[in-house]
Amino acid sequence: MKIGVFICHCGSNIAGTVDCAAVAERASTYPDVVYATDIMYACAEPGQDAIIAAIKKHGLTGVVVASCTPRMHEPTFRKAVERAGVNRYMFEMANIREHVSWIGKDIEANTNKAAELVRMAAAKLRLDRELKPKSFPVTKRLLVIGGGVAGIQAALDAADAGLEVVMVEKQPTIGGKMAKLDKTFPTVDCSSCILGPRMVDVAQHPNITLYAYAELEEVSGYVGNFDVKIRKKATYVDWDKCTGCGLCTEKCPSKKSYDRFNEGVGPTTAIIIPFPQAIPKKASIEREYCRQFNKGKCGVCAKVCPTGAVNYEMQDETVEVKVGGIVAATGYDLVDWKVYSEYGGGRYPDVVTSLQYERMLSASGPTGGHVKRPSDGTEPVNVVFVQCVGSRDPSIGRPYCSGFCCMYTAKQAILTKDHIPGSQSYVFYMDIRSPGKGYDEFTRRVQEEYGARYVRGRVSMIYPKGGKLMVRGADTLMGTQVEVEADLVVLAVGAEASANSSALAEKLRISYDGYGFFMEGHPKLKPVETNTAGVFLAGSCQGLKDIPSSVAQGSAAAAKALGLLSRDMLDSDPQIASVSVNRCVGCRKCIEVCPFKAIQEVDMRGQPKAEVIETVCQGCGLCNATCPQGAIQLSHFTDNQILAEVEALCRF
Amino acid sequence: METVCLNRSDDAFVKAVEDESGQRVSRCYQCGNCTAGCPMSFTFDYSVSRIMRLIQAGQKEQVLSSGAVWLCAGCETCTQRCPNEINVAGVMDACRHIAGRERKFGARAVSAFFKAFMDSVRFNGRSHEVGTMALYMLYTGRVWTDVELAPKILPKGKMPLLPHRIAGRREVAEIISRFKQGLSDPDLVRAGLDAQGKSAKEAVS
Amino acid sequence: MSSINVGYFPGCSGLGTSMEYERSTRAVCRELGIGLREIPDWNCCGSTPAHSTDSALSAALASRVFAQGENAGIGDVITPCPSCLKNLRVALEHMEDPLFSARVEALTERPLKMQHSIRSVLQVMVEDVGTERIRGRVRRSLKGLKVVPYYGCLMTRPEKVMRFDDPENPVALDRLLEALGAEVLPFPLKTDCCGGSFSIPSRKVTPRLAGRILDMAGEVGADLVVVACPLCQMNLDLRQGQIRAGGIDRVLPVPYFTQLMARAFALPEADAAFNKLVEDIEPAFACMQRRAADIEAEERKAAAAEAEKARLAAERAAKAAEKAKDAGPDGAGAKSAGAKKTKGKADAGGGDV
Amino acid sequence: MSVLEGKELRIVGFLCNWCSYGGADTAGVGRFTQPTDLRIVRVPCSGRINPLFVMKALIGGADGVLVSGCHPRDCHYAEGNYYARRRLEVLKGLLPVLGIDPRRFEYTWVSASEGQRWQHVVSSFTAQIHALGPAARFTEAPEPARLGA
Repeated sequence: MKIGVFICHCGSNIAGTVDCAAVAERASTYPDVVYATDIMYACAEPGQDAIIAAIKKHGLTGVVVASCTPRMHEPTFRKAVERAGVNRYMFEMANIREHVSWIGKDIEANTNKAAELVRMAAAKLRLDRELKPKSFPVTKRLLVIGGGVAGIQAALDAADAGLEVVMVEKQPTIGGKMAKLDKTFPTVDCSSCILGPRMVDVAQHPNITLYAYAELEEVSGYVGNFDVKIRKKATYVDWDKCTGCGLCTEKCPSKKSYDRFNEGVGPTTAIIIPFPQAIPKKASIEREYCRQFNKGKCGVCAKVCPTGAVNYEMQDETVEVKVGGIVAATGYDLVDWKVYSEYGGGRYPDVVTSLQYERMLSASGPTGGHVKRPSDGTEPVNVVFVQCVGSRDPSIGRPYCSGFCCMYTAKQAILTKDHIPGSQSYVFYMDIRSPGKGYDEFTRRVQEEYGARYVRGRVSMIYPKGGKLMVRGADTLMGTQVEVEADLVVLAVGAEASANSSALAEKLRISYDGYGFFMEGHPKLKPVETNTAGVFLAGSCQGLKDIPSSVAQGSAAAAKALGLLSRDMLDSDPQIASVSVNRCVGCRKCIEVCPFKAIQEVDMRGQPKAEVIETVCQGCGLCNATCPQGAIQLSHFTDNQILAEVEALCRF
Repeated sequence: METVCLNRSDDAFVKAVEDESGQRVSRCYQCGNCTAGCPMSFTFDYSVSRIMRLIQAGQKEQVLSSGAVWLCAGCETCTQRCPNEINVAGVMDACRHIAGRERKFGARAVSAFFKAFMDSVRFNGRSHEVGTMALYMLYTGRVWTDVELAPKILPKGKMPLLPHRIAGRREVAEIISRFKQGLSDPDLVRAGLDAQGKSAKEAVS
Repeated sequence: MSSINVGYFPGCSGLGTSMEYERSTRAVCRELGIGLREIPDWNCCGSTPAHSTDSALSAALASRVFAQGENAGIGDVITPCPSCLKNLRVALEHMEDPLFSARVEALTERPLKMQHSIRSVLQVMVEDVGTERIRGRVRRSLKGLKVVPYYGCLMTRPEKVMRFDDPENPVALDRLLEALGAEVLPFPLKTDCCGGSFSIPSRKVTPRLAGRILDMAGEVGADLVVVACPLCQMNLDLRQGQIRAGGIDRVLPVPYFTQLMARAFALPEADAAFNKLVEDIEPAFACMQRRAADIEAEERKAAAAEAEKARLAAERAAKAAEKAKDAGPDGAGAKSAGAKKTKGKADAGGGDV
Repeated sequence: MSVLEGKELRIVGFLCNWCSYGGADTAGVGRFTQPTDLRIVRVPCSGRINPLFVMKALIGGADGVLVSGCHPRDCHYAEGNYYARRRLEVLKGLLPVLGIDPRRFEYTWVSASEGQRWQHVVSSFTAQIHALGPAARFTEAPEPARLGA
């Protein structure tokens, strides 16, 4: 074998703390290495050209590039060597940036470490074999998890392009958080006017199947061919019969149920249609509030239903679907603000959350769009907005900025003035974060035209006094303590990854960060992909974002999914397991451990033997480590290859 | 107001405050929550968050000569509510320690009261209210402090004129005297520990 | 738990300005079977002046207290005073650091050998004794007394050191006072600072801070403010005259919670020591008794009405059952079971009276 | 030059590609300074790791071996890390029998987002190995083929 080694400077990223020329010099002494050099930017066009030229000039049959992490540029270099006529799997990388130059400043130690990593890579390369991918057919159907604005966008874009789409939404209606908003910034246009038609499109699109009030139960399979189990939760109303007339919700005697859609602003009934524009517009029973379930008698809804749709015996139901790709768009939840006992922790009715305030502002909300104090129903005059409640607060484990609160608070202050012309808003903020088109201008308008008083400081305490709320804060620009007598306090509650997001990530086998947000493939270059092929992200489940960004990501995820599913066949990764029939004794241990059921037993001249189904194997190597005979080997990560790496390291 | 020259930041002072308090002042992002909740803020020359800012900027003189560091009541409201989990009251305490060592007393009455209290403890082993008041009046010349309270409390028999002296009062006085001699100085004690550690190791070998 | 034996650190104010706290604490502990072993020849913890001077000095004074306890074989200590508690607790926390501990020993020259703990009397009452046992001891209920609990700033703070109750909205004292029969009013300023020892050097502090607390207590309709801290008590009670001069007109007695326990347990008056309070508490008790009488009359009326309602329901049910008997056996069974349920409720209501 | 004389010890890491290798990358991107002793062998899944790799490294001259995979329930391949944990726990119990201090081998979980955790893992494991000092060298390293069979 003729190996060429290329040591990348990555500008000064590597060369700053690694003597790249010295590494190349040492590499030239390694077995089978016939050519070694250092190079300014291996991944750039001149770098790739230099590699190709060297392959041709020196007749190289294998290449080692020492540069950044293979998780970044392995595909780039594989394509490059292939262009020079070398099999793309006759290539190895040594990670001398993330694992060497960026984590220490000792040039001697770094140079030595880099050289050793190159030796390991070269030792592994010597045992590499040429591999060829197999192709397999694709299921041209996309699963979208979550029916908020990001999921809706992804579903409609994909469906419009001709893909079949299955949407799963855990609430009884789609629309997500956006459906709860009254208006949107910075245009102050009506949220339901822009979202409503899109929701109707989802319901009516011939390519979209919607499962509302359903959850993802299980995912198996792999890119191109996922097997998905969806659990449709019992609504106790047969949606095929329900016409959404709403008679049941009028007659339901259990009128003190918690109104989830309206964030608990005013009670609702036990059988509900979440809001007038709900999609699907069907009734469902919230079991925990229903008298029929709690007391064993009532049955009013069943009696009044003109179509006989109510069915108290209904059970959860599981649906199985095969899809080729998955878009996760599960959004966010509000931080539990009740941990702030200094803000009353829920004890003071006139301290409300921003989302509750949206419902109060909304004409279709429980107050009919009239802003009233929950305590006594009077119209507030002095309204205090407190920003960063549950954001930028390391003490509760939420050190990040939620990103959209500054903007929606400005919007709510404007709406407050519109609803109550005699009102005065006070906004406590730490920094105004408004980097978006027309955003900063918007936060100026609220102060200059609408007269909202912006106070730079946090609020330390809120307490009731004489029917009012005393707000103790600071104005750090004045350098003083300040106090406001408020009629209503609106907490701009920050957001967090939606509940159970980690459990979903585990089902999808994607990574998530310490807060439960899903990890994108690359923070810059793969914002909607994940490290699991065929699984894409849209909206706030990846990191908090406002409506325009969520919509953009929805479209981006749809584009990525379409790119994948537009092909009839996909190439499988050939770095998979293969069985040496001579060594296999048919013990079935590999079959038992394989998480993908990718190994089957075959009969070979009366002997049972293991056989890998090539397009199903995902290349984890669990079978390889399990096989007592060493008969099943993971290509490209064989026992001998890994031992060669260890040997390259330990022998010296 | 004077121009603050940011190049002239007293980094040694910042480190001294951080060492004394065990807190990282760079964590403060100036949200003002400490000032917002501070009950004593109305008596301060600089609000708490300003003090934190001045420490970050290494403005030693302004911090140590401020009245605020002495007027902090140590109620811990700031510490409790600091989103960055800084023990702000501990930082104020540390500033008082440093100011005291440098004999800077930005609020005379407070430091005089502290001195009167500690002297009472030094004499008797316990604090004695009447004695503390007498010393305080002596140190400040504020002879009429709270004199109108006397007719209310004296008949209740709650203010014994004579102190309860404890048997071990000399021991208490010695603690205070050793402190004044600097025997608890961290560097000195650390050096002592290192020396001990060395001899212990030698003994083993 | 039949009896508790624990070390006791009274704190300097117990010998003077808070002697009523001291007396009532001892009496109540005796009544509840808590054996208090006073630390022999204890010294002052140094309070704010010591920790304002130096952490090691403050800890050294605390350390001598613990060392004195060790001599008598005492490891676990309780104290009524939150300020002492904080100093002693902080000293123990800091001394887990070997360098700090060596600095303290350089001052005391008495290294500690035992494990020590320090808790407040209030903490022992709610955690070890428990409100149920306290309720069981009540002989003269405080029914009709409207109180607000004022915890002060240090009882629950700093949260990481004190590790007791919610730091912003503690409820331990609320539960204890409810167990004594009192009506506990919601009080938003439970943990606001009263100004502490700064009342002496700065005259403007107490009228403003303690004034705000008394003002709020008056506004929510309290008869009195219940405290657990000697410094708070002094600021709110002794200095109420100074505060009133600042424009607050209400007279509010400020007893310690242990004094109210002593009264509810019907201990001798000398134990409750209400005569040591500057603002007279007797008018509040008189008001309580009038209110209690009214409440009881109301309750009797309500109980009678309830019983009457139950009787009528039972009658109706019986009649219905008779009718149903003619109709068929199934319906009768169901109806009479319903009637029985209603009756059972009426019985329970009667038992409460 | 084998190991930087007196400065470094030989530490081998086996990291799964999806979580821990990514975590080490994240640590690098965050410029979280770490000791330079560790050399990382990338494997697709911690379930790919044959305990013999670890033993081969320890017998062959490594002073410490660190294995790191995905958090429980967070495996890219669903359950590889379960098998890894079971196998490696058995191995840890076996090491003393072979005359190897079990503290020379640790097994941990680091996710792709946990750069700081990775920094901590590397630093503390390296400190642990330095505290143990260089491992005694076996006079004759057994052949890989014999072990691998």
